[in-house]
Amino acid sequence: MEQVLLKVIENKALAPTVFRMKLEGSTKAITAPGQFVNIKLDGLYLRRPISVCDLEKNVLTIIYKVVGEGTEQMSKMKAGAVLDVLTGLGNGYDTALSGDRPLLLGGGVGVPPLYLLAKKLLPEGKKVTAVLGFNTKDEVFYENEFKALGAVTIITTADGSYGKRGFVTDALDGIGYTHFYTCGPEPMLKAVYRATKTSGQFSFERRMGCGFGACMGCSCKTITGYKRICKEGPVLMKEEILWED
Amino acid sequence: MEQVLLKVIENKALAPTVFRMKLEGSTKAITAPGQFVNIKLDGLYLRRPISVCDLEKNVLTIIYKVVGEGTEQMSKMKAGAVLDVLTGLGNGYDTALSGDRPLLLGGGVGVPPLYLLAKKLLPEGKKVTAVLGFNTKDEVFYENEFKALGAVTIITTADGSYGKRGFVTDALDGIGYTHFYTCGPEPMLKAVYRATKTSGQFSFERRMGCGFGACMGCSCKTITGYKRICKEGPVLMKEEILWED
Amino acid sequence: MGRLNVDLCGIELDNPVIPSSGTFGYGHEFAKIYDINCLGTFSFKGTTKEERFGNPTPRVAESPSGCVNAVGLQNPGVDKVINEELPKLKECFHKPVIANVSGFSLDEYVYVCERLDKEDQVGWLEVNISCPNVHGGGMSFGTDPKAAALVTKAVKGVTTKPVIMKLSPNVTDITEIAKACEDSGADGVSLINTIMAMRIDIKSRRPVLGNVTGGLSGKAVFPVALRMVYQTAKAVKIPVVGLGGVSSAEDVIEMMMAGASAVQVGAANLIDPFVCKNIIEDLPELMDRLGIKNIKDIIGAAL
Amino acid sequence: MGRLNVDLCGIELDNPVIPSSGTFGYGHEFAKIYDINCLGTFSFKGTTKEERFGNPTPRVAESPSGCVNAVGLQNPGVDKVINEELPKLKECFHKPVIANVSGFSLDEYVYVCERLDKEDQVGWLEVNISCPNVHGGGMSFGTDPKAAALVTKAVKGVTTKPVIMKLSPNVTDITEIAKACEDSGADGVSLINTIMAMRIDIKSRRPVLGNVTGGLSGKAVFPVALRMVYQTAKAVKIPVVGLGGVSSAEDVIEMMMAGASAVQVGAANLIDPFVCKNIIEDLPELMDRLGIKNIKDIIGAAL
Repeated sequence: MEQVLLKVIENKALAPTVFRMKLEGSTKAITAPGQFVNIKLDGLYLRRPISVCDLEKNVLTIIYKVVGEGTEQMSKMKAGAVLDVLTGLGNGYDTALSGDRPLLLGGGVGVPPLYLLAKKLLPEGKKVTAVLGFNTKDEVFYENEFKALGAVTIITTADGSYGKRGFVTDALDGIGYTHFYTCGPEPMLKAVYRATKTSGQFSFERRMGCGFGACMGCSCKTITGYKRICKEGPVLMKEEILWED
Repeated sequence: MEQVLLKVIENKALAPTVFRMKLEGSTKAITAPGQFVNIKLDGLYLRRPISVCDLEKNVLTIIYKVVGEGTEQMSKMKAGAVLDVLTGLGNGYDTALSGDRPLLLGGGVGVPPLYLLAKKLLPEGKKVTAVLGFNTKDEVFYENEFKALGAVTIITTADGSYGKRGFVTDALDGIGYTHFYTCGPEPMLKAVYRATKTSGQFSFERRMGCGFGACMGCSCKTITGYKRICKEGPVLMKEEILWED
Repeated sequence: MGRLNVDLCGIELDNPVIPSSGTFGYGHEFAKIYDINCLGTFSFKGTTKEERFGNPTPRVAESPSGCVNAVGLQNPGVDKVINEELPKLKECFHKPVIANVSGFSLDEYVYVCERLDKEDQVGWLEVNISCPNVHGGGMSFGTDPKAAALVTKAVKGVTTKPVIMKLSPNVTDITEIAKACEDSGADGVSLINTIMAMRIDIKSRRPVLGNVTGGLSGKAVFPVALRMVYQTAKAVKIPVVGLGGVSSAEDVIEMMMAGASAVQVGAANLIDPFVCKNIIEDLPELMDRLGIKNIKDIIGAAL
Repeated sequence: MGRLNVDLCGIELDNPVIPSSGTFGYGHEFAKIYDINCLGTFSFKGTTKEERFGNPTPRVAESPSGCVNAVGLQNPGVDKVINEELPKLKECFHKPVIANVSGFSLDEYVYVCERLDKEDQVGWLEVNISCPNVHGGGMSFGTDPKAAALVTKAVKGVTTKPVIMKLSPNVTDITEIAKACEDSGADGVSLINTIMAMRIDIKSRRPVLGNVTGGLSGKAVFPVALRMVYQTAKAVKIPVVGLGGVSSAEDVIEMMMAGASAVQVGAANLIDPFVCKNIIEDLPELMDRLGIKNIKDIIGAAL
């Protein structure tokens, strides 16, 4: 973990309520895809955790959906604004377990962390398939970015307005994979849990206090004991997950 | 009273901890010299009351000393910043009582409201004498501005480093006046109360809640009953003052 | 019957938004800047038998997301309120007003309520047994169920108007006090009054307030007020008026979902004089977004 | 003997800054980002007899200048704390630590204190009789002077280490509880724990927290905490540890002027992990500006 000041160098809408923000400054604490950053915002007490979508030298990309006061405020920020950010939080995805044909399953703003993951896996010669699910055509983002990386990219929309109709789990037939990585809303994660046949890694979202393991605000029960989503998570192995119903 | 958004068009240091800020926007609620405005600042709950120093068409000038969080924040503001301001607060000075030779007695940041007062009195053909007191040479401001208006301007400094040594009350000998107006720290006001022979008007400073008469936060006792410094004040007639000492 | 209407102890309000006592004077300052008839009603400055100057200044101190005040019930006394303030109010406010009553003895509460009971402009009596800023007065009645019951009974005996007891948050269990008031005939309770607090000036090393301690209000107290409203709404059957840090239409909705039949807005009036007018104007659109047809439908929705 | 030194129940602290229980875990997370030996000491996570998962999530909610939490005393239990956490702590922290103890019965308090009393790393026992977030536990002991006295006596009987009773602000008169603890042999009191509060999600119309209610902490509560520290410092002779919303060197000074012998920093650690280190570094310059030679000189300066 590192506390850094990052400068907004881009903040643009990718979809009606989805924005991409590029932040410039030290990113050295970020060591794995699937990790997140925790952002201090004016007038709000708790920081806002957002997963890392991309990483270049000294530039960090996040993609966020406007869901409340915090993300609302972020969506109005202009280039040049400076943010107090805790970086390199959480365990992140373990790329060593991918096998040669990893499958990436993302839903909505669960898609971004999978982008950095794909970017790590492909250079290792892995054959990456990304199935990205959205509600409707307007909300689709990053299809071309995944394709540009060289991932086989399949888009699903719940209303069938674009790509394959249905959820990501409706697009799995015929896809061979050695391991999977997923991130998205909990109902989708549960569907993925049921639909997948190999081992895999799930990234969870939780309301957090500190984001670095101090407050026990985001604890969950797992087969391997109590874990803090912000610290031993947000990524859990399929085998250790205990669904709270 | 009016609630307006005003744009900072100037914010510069006049002395080590004294700043002048020019604000652009509607000033129509300001009807008398000695009135004040109440400014909302980020991260602070209560507004900060500051007396009006000058008034041109759609431009309002205030002069403030950095004494706490609020004024500290103001001193860092850049041109272009927009402030939520309540304007036209308080009774202000009554220019009708000045007679033909009004005397203005100001101390430190008690000087600014007297500037707008002088600007009102001089065109009426009044012979205005302004005695402006400061602690030391570095802190002196607006001497030339008062002179430029045509007021006989005498500066005093407590340490004698500039102008006449001592307090404003040490500079009264030989000055003939028909009425006086004063603003400054309470010890100075008390000295003026004792040293003056005519009737006069005192402008008081108080910690305020609302600034427009709703909360009774700044009440004081006077010979003519209880008054709210923010509403029936900040200007009180010499004859009604009851010093709480 | 508009979608904002609510009932407060048998009197219909056009909307649930009520400036709270001590933040709205007797209405005049605000009537000068907007038509205060847009309000559900308002609760006027706490009134005692005799005129009071209140506490020494400073009476107000800044604090994070709020302020600490110790005004100490400055008011002109019930005679002047009846003979001067109410007639002046009649010209700018044409709805029943809430008369906020304070006292230092049972007799004083009774006397002031008896006087105000005869005023047609007065719709409700809000009896303040929770002022933290007057010694030996106010709060002592509000921190003991027996004393609260005594005041309630005595006041109910001299008025036919609905009596709303204003409760203190500075207690171990506010539901005990609320139940005591209910059992003694109170028509409603309003809560919370300010939370006892203080600030010290680290330069002078002295308390900031002339009264040393004061009451915290403003957004800072909202979650505490909400919790007490929620607990009280579960414990009593009479209407609960929710207040404490309410500053937006969202806060009003949240307070009502916690069980408030109407909502008072306090400190926010002091920093944004138009806040109540703005909240009332913001409510319909917010209700649309939240799928709320009539605001009374959400009272206690989270219970 | 530096100018920041203070005495806490007979043990000298290099400075009065103490991360409070529940915001600093068992120290490891912070030891990774700075040398926590710069602290006066810290109070570790509230420890019970058995391991506890605590309350259902969500456990934290945003509020103006603060947050509402209902973690519910998640901890590994006293055995694991002694066998795993304390040995790990020894590697990164070389000062006596405050052992924070919670319980659901008198016996549990006694058992846990007895176990921790034998640990050399433990300098003080901070007995939490004020947790608002566990049912039938914690707070019930802290809202009744007799129960508080009982716990104090029982705990004092099984330890030779200084016992600091952590008090709840959710009471009518905190000085009564503090005096009961003092009379029963407590070596100090720490206050305030969180103020019971809640939030409701107006979209779902349900309480935000899995536990429905939680405890408010953060800057918002500072003026309330300061008032209670001031009242308590006037009422008892034993040291008072002040906490509640402390977030800066200025807050530490204000708290000590109100009568605190040492100051705990809580919620601020969660949003600014370096806050305690920064406060300790800021204190000397602030003291120079305020003309304070030794920080212990200002304890109770405003009383």
